[in-house]
Amino acid sequence: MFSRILIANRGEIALRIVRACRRMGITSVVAYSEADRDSRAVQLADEAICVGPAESRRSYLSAPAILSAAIVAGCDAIHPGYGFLSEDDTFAEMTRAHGLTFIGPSPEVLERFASKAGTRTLLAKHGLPTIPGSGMLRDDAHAMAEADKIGYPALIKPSAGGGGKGMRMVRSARELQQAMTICRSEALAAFGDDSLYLEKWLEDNRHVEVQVMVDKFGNGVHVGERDCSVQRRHQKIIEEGPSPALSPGQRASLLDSAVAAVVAAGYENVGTLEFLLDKEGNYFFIEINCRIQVEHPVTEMISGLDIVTEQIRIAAGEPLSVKQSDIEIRGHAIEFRINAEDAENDFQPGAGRIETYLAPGGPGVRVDSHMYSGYEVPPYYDSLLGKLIVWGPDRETAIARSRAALEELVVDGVVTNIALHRALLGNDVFLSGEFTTNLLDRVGSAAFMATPKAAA
Amino acid sequence: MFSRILIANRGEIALRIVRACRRMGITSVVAYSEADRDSRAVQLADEAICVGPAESRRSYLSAPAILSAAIVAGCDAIHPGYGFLSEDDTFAEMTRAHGLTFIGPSPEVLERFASKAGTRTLLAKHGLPTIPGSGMLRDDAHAMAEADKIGYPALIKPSAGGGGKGMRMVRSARELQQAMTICRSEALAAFGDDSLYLEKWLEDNRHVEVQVMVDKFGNGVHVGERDCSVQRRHQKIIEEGPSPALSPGQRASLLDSAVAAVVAAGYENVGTLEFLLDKEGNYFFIEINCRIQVEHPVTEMISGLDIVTEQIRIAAGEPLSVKQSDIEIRGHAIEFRINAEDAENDFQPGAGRIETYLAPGGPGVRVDSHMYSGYEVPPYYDSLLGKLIVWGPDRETAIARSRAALEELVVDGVVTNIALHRALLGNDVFLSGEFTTNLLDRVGSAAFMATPKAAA
Amino acid sequence: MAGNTDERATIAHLADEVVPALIERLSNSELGELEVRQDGWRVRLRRGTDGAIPTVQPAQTTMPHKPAAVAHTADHAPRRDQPKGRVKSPAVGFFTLRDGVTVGSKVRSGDILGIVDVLGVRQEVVSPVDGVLKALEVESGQAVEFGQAIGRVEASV
Amino acid sequence: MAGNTDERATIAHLADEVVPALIERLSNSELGELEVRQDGWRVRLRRGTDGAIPTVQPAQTTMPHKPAAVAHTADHAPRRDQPKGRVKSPAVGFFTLRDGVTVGSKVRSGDILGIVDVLGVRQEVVSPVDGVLKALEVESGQAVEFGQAIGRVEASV
Repeated sequence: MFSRILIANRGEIALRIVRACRRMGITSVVAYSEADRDSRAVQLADEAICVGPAESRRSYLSAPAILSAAIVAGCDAIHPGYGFLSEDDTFAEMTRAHGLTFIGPSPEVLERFASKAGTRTLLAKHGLPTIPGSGMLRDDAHAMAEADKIGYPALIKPSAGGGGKGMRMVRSARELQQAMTICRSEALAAFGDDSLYLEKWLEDNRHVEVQVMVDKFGNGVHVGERDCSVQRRHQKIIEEGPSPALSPGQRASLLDSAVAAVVAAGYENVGTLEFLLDKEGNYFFIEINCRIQVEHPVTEMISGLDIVTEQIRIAAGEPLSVKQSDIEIRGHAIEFRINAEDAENDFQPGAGRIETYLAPGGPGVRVDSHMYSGYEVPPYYDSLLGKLIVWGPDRETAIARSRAALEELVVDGVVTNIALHRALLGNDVFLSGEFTTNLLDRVGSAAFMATPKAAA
Repeated sequence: MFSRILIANRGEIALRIVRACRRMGITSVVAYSEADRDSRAVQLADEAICVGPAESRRSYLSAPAILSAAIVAGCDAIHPGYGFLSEDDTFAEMTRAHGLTFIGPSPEVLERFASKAGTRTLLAKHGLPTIPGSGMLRDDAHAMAEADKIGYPALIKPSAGGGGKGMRMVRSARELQQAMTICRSEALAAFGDDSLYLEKWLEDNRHVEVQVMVDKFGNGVHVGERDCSVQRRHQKIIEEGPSPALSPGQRASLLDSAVAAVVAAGYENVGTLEFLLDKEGNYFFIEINCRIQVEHPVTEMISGLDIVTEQIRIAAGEPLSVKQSDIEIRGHAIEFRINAEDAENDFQPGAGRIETYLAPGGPGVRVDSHMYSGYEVPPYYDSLLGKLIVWGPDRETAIARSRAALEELVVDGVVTNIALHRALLGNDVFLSGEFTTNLLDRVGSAAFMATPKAAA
Repeated sequence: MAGNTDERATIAHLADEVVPALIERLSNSELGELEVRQDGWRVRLRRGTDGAIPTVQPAQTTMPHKPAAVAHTADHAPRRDQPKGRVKSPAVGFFTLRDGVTVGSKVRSGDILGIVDVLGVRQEVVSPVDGVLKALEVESGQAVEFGQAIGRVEASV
Repeated sequence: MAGNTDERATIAHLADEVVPALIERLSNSELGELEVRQDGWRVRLRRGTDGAIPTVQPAQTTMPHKPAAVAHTADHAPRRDQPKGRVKSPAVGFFTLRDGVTVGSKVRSGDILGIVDVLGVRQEVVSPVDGVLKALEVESGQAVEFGQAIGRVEASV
């Protein structure tokens, strides 16, 4: 097992990894930018090392700075968290070349799953139904041709990264042409890479994903699925598990085929297979995330597993601590992303000083957040302030508890989307478990916020 | 179901009950003393009503003030929490006489279980092995005679209340005579009642208790046991479940006989049967607590149940939401009582302003606390600031997570016993699961605190 | 540095806004004794008692009330605004004004102005000073909580 | 009220202790812009930039360090103590002093005083002003983090 892990990330996930290290008796060293000096992860870590200025490109996204910090701090492994360098096969390769372990898939595995089109082909070969899509788009003409093959509506997606940036659904060649330019520039700004591809768009689809864990010995398990259909402009807002949209038979088929396919394709690490689900319950593989995800606590709450410690064990070459038959999904969990953004003002991100932060509590309530009263939210990074995760023996109880927890949560001093979450918990479509990924955008967040609060 | 519940308590348990009310859609009205105006429960409750000055006798212990508040606020039920009026059959009777529901056993049931000697006799008749003990002691001569019958060592215990006040273990008639006066005055000060009784003292015993829930239809279940052997002067410091001291066979026998006996004896409400366990694993019933207990979250973490909402349902005349076969104990949970007391200075209670409060988090970590940064801890009440409860798939993992959580917990501004908890987690006897109730007093807290911190 | 004048403005704001708020927080406490600790220093406030019964500060809360979830003390008016002549409820219950007592009545310290009924037991509401009853904030039949302001007596000079 | 003089003492303590602490907290931030909101008011501090590169304030942290778990900012010396002549590390890596440079050396603004090796890439450590190298806080071969103080140049007048 590792003795010192460099945590090359920030915010709530850096804190989450510090906690995992503490529990495993591993020394944690947080690599931070100058803007994150007063962050909770830096305070809590055993050690901390400043790697650059606020600008991500020169700190969290700088492979040489991160690697140099790891070497200088005497670390034997690097945990990249999510985003930033987490799926960068070149960085993983550099890490290995310097004799350190990248806590994630090996460079070869990352490379094998780097191309989204290639991954679809690979996993289709291993039995997964996949969504029709294109390879990397060379230019607009190529995009047009590919879109004609796939058929409209189609979704433009960036090859690098996720989170909704550089993504647009288009219904015609005209819309495609207009959107390509915007998507390229958004993708370039967000990921430093303007490669795009196309995917068939399913109307009224749901987003369901499967959490898998595969060790270096080819042992693979799934840990149930998460439903991430509550989205705004392709950004997940609420995630829950199990999915209310799957029958037991559909669920078993989805989970079993997902884990079988990735094991057969030689995947290794924790990972998430994302699927679109149509109205009939048919599922189509769209992409794989080769890293820990923001919404992993949903799975932790219903399985009792610690996904981050499992990930560290896998990277250290240990076998999985559980077999599929050991894993039992119990109850229902819902995660609410608490973002510093103004839902009433086109979700403009906010920053500033958290005057008062009071976390909710009680049975089944977990909060993963780097906030504290007096914390300055820097304006340079994403707007995620934390995650409220609520478990209940069933979905109805989880919702009742979530409502109570969201009423109790106080974040004062910066604008947040807490009111949107409260509104969503009063929405009949959400309550019925029939949310589709386009609903929030179609109806508009303002309409949701205006809905009178459901009686408790 | 009730529509408005008056919460006649303070601190973390008032907050816990407010949360239960919110989840059930019941309006919560917190009855508070002037010293608790800025408490978290008062802030969070739907409504709050001042019932008297800081002095408990004129506020939380004043049956007329509490009942008048409930009537004035239009409540249909009163939740007494623990301590204060929670096991007062006269108060329960008054509550019923005014047409309100006491959330606890009926006055008849409270009365039936009010005498500890009587309860031992009653439950022995229904099959529980009980500890030899006396009835109420009339005077010193009576005490001597009873002690001779029982045999030394013996434990002097107050008839009213718990928490170690008025309790002394004596090894001879001489010690008994000396201790009686002290115990009487302690009991009088703490509970307004100086009645004492005697119990046989087992050397190196463990304290194990069974959580039961019995509805008004005579349906009874147990929800596993808790081990509360880490005590200081008969006050629980750490509680955990399941008990490391029981074999599966012993456990099944204990749990089944406990719930069978209370159901047969006509108990109703949630409740806890306390047992002493000798070195051979024999168990002896000592007493029953007819209320929610401080350590109920241990049971919630391993069972997934919400004991407080179950208690409210039972009081409202609803049947239990679960059958015995629905209840599955999963993993291991440990609760640490965080007290404002100076472990290095004979556990002198502290008060004052909490300058900084930072709660730990991550998978399996729950904190039930009314603290917040800036909260003034009033000097008038008990020293419980909150409870850290940590769950893991097994005891070892729960301990590793506890160690990380206790390192992360920050309570600044008042003295606390956090250092003692950290020391206990480095203690070999605790780690081996072989703690007995007298160990901490025998070795001395100072010795535990001096122990070098165990390697993480 | 370009920020210097901005920083001075901040200092002024702090002095004008933050410090008074902190002082208000201190003076608002209804405790007989209040201890504040910060880093190495410690301040202890102790209130004087004017007799056998400690002068607990009266509550301002209308009852039942909905406390603001975020503003911990904002829903309580500053205690220092409460004059000596404030008539307070001695208990939680229903208030009845004594026959003949009205705004404008001349009263003496200790005079019974009304009663609070606590489960049938009558608790007396008394005038704290000699003077004239200037205001009544509660009507007969209304519910009151402990310490609630019932009226105000202007002390005669 | 007997507490009045005590309360004045509290006010004095607040003015002497609390306000400076708050100001220090503000001036300690290394952000280019800092916004403080409290209730209704809002203060914005914006630092000036002296060129193309923003003047990021240097880190004071020895590295690797163990931050104090409770004192959020206490382990960082106030930024305002940092003179213009502070020589800062441009990167995280291993430091090497340039041959011939010692305490007492006369240097000019932009002179290379040493390098920080970042995975074999040499990043220059430069003097921020004309003057005399008065102190070196890091030795050759030692690890440095980004922004770490390497030395101090006293500007020539």
